[in-house]
Amino acid sequence: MKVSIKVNGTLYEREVEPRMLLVHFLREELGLTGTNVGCDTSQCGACNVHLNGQVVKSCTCLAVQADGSEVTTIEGLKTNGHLHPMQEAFWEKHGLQCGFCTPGMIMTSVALLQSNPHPTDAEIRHGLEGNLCRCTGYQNIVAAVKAAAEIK
Amino acid sequence: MYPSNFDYQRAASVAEAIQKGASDGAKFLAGGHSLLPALKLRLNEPESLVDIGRLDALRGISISGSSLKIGALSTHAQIASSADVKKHAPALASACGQVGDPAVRNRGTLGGNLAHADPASDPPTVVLALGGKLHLQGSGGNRVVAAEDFFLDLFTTDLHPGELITAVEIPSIGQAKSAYVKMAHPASRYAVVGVCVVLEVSGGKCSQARVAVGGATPKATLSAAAAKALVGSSLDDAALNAAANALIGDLSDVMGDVYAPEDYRRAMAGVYLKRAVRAAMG
Amino acid sequence: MELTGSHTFEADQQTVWTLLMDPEAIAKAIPGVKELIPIEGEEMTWRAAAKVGFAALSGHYAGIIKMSEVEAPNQYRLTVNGEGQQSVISGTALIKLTYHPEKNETLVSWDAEANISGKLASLGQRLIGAGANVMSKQFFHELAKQLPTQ
Amino acid sequence: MVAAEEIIGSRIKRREDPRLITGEAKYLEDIQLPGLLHAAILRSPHAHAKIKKIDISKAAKHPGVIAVYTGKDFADVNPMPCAWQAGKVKNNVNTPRVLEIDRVTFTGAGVAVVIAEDRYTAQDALELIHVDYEVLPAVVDAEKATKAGAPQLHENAPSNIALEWTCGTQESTDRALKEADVVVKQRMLNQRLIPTPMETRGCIAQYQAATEEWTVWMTSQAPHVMRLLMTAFVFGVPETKMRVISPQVGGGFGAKIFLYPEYCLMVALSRKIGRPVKWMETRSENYIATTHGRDHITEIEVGAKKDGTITALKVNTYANLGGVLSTIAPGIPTTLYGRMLSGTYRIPNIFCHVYGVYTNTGMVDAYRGAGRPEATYVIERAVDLVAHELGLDPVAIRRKNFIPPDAFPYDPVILNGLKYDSGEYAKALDLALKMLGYESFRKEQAEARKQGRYLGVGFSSYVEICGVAPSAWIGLPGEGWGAGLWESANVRVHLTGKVVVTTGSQSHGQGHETSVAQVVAGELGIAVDDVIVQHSDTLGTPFGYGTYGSRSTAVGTVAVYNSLQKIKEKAKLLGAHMLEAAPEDVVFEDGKVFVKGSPDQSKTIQEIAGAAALAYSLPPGMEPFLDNTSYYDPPNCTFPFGTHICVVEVDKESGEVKIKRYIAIDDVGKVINPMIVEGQVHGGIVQGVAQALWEGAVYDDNGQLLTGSLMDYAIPKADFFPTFETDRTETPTPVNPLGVKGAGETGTIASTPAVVNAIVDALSPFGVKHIDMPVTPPKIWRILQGHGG
Repeated sequence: MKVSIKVNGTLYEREVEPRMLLVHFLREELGLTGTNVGCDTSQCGACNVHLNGQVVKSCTCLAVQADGSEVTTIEGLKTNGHLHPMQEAFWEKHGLQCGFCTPGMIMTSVALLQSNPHPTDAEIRHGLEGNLCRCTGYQNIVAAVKAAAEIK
Repeated sequence: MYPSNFDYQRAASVAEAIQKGASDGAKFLAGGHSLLPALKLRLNEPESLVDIGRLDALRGISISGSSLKIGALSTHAQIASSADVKKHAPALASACGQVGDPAVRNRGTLGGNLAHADPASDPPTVVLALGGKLHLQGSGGNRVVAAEDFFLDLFTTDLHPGELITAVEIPSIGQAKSAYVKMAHPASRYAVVGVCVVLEVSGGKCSQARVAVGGATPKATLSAAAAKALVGSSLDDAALNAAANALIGDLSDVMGDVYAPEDYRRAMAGVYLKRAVRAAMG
Repeated sequence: MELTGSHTFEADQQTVWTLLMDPEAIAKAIPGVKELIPIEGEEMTWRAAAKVGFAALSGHYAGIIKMSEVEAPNQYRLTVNGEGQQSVISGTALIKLTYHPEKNETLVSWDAEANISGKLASLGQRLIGAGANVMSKQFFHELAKQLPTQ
Repeated sequence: MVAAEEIIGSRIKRREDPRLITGEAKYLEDIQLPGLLHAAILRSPHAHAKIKKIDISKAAKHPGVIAVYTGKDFADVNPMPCAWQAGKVKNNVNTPRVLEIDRVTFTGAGVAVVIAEDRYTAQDALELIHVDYEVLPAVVDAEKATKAGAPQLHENAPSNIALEWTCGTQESTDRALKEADVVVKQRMLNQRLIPTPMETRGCIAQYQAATEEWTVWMTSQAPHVMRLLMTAFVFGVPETKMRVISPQVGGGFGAKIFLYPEYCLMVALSRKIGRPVKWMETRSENYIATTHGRDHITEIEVGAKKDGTITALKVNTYANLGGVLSTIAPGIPTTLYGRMLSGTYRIPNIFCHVYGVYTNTGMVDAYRGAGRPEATYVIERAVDLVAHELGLDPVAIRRKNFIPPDAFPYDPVILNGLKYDSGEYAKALDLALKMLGYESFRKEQAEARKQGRYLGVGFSSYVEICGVAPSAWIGLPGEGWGAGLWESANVRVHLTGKVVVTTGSQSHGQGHETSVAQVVAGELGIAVDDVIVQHSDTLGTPFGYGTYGSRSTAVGTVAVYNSLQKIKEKAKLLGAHMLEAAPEDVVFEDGKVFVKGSPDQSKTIQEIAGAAALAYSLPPGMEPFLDNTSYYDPPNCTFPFGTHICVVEVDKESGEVKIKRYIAIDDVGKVINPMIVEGQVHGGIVQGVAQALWEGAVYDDNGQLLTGSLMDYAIPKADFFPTFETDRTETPTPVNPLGVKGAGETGTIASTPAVVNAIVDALSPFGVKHIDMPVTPPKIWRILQGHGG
């Protein structure tokens, strides 16, 4: 089936099997490998991207469902070559170690601040309930989201 | 992580969806947050999927008379943040805000959730407690089914093959108090036990009550006995304990699993009933 | 996993017994099974292929159904072994009939031991117990629908 | 810019982060090669079975399928090696094959493989393979497996015992127990955990027929060791025929140390098919086929005097090792567990007896902490049990038994000759108590109890062993390790003054590219940005044993440091030559060589590097270039320590536990980058607390893993925790010149008993003395039902 999906501002048209997951479309059809897959039960959030401005699990959406939509991945977060404030904050606050959960974590965090620009620690922790990190113990991720909120 | 092959059809109208959905081996696809996880694990291998995700007729949250009408494709996030839902069915807004996680709530739909009838999911319990009605449309026409008649058993509903939920009608709670509280499983966040209460209080006494429990039993269940124990009381500790005991006695077929055995779930239904009443009364 | 339950059939014991021993009726009562094909050289043993659909789960299973320990018209053992979706489902149930003449009802009770292995076991833990109970109830419910109309 | 002398010890932002926060990093899954094929592995649904027949005919004919193989096709490939066996005792070794041939001993063992043009197709074909099994009875409990009548897994392991090992002295311990004023006995379980790095495992193998050489990309914590094991032990080819690359690795926690059958399968397939083949594990595969950790059943007896002095500890442990042995499985419950049972205490008599047992479960091997968390749990629970028995305060009993600072180096005897390097245990405890406000907490606790609220505090004063070495200890006197344990580094200062470091250790989240660069920059007096740290590729890095056991800083970075000293020496010689001064008159400071007292006339390291590279004028006999390779084999291990305190509130009605405060004081010796150390501590705490409260692999009696996904296995989420309160004491180790001890596992080792001790403290009014982990609400609820709760 033919789909056309705008990813990070560029419109892509591809012929795909209906069963292809959006995350495989991004990774394998478009070579955008920043979005990672960490589980197969839709729990870990490593694959989170923005679909029409909302954070979604790209492993729990078929590419054909996203036909005609706009997707932003971690690769599309920079503007004019500058890191997004959330990327800066994760770097500054040591909000990552192995980095595997980080793209999904950052995409969720960006969406979190869009709906709640000045969250408390508890709101940040709650807002990240769908993103698993096995390295950081979350503390520096919370600090990073808080720092990004202050930059904005 | 790699679903098996299926035919995919995108329905352009409700009528087309119903016609395509009636074929053998077809499944409806709305937000996909109940279906796709099973598809990825190849624990579900449907022959065809009928995508109803673009049917605008199934969207929107509106008020007609003293009822809310929530289009089946409304996402959990839309319901959780809707001012109308927060006003007329705050427990539903709260429950939808507790489904899965933010990304799940952005895609998962109320209609899909209710059709799936997972006993541990949050919305069925609340829709049941609020006296919701499901608007269904199928090849045999339209019908309206009360939530208490809709959920038949574990993952089993009154939906006929090819029949769709088009909307969910929820009577406004008006001046009544309500709350939904749950004990979330630490891994899945599904309800180990979830309790919703709707209470009418006048002159310091509870005049009417509805109590529904999810998570503990194969389907979300109303407890008349627990409600009866609350009615007429001033919702003091003694009344709450009586209601908790009534609820515990009222539950049959309580489920157990590796995490929470049957007797624990049963006891927690009582504990969470008390918490729900206290939360409702603020 | 232990499964016990019972179902009341509104019929006399012989009628229910005949039904319970009828492979065609059993095939119809298992969702997705079209027919049971006897296995040559083995007594009361059938091969079945099913498209099983339950809740969010559905898939193709192939299996063998066997009856043994037959004590007509009071009890027999039903053994099922099925595999599909990188999973194996095996179970054995002792099925007993008790007639209640005052109501002309026959109580069929089962005491089963079921094992589920592979993908279903490791991914479906939360629902296996409850699901198996519901499916066994549904089986007898479907079977009861096939009682000759009185 | 941070001044040179301050670089070591500074919070420098990680240099690996830009590629990670932008999605540009290349993990294994991201690597594409021309002609790449995809493999999917069929795994046994049975825990114990004979393979009678495998029918691959339908799968082989499926469109898009290149080939289908079973174990018989690889009968000539050796089984995986077991590289660390229990010392001085007989090990009844059984290890996995690339695909099992006639028998499986755990659910998830590989029995067939499909190779296809894409992964969807490979999965399609997997469902078309039919395996005829004869199912055998299974056993999953390590203690039951050793009893008469249990199903037998392997012919060479009677009673399913892989090894029986002891340390300490039985006779003196029994005598001391007999003479003790009190003896407390307790059975305790250290449940099985699933490591769950966020990236699962994977491998790509490419074979070049013309040269008979492989390039293998794999998610490994130890690429050099993988190459050695695969070539020399599994395939019997020269080590030089293989290059192993660990690309960006998404966490390991031990589970990515080992040589797994799937990796060797890809190596074999790439040769058979002549095209590169990739296998990437799904999460559900990861849960059944990647190693698990812990899984001990332990009985302890601890003896003490009335004043709380502990006189004896006797430990009997059944360690579940799974259906077959993973690479270093026997070493974990022996050397790394039994030998650490003295904890931070002077215990004159210790005896530990370990059975390593085969059961029909997944393989068990090192998981973050590896043996030390189990030992720390035993001793820290034991101390609390004695305190409870004698009515003593848990803090007082710890103080009473601590090894005092003047006793170091301290020989706990059971360490087989090694000594604890340095420690100030009371200092860490005092700092933690001050942060807690112990006295006011006890008042608050008493007040709360009157209102029916149950608060509890738990302590854990731990010591662990890091930088496992020296080779002469681990190798010769019978610790059973089949290799040395030194590390290596090469430092090259290029003509432009930029420095390239290559190291045999491997980073998968620990930030070596930053911390190692800090050491280089600090020592050479150059900018951190002028240093590049390369690792994880056997081509171009010197041999190393890999990254685990918190050894990369304590061993690997010391090798870098040693190379830097040699480079500085050479720079001084050349600098003196350039300054026309006598070598003994010059010094190297802040990146410059100058005559003592005349810093104005100097040669910078960059100038000297340039001169060394150009070699126009070198002192007689000097080779060109500033380049040095060092191999560092430490004289001893290092022993980080500290005190963790957890405060909980337990809901009496539901058994729910809320962590109210978590305080961690760690002493990891000198710190190179505090930010990185804090990150390691946070992450470690979360994994340890998770064991105490949520995580646990559960098998049913038939050997089916019931917690086979993130739906059932509870990896903690951000909102499970409060903000941790952390601080450090700093007691440098005399073992290495950097004074560093290691920080990767302290949090995990310390935290588990702190949480359980806190819950037991909260429930002490109900007479509760012990609860097994994970302490879930249903478990507490059930205990309270029986205790008048």
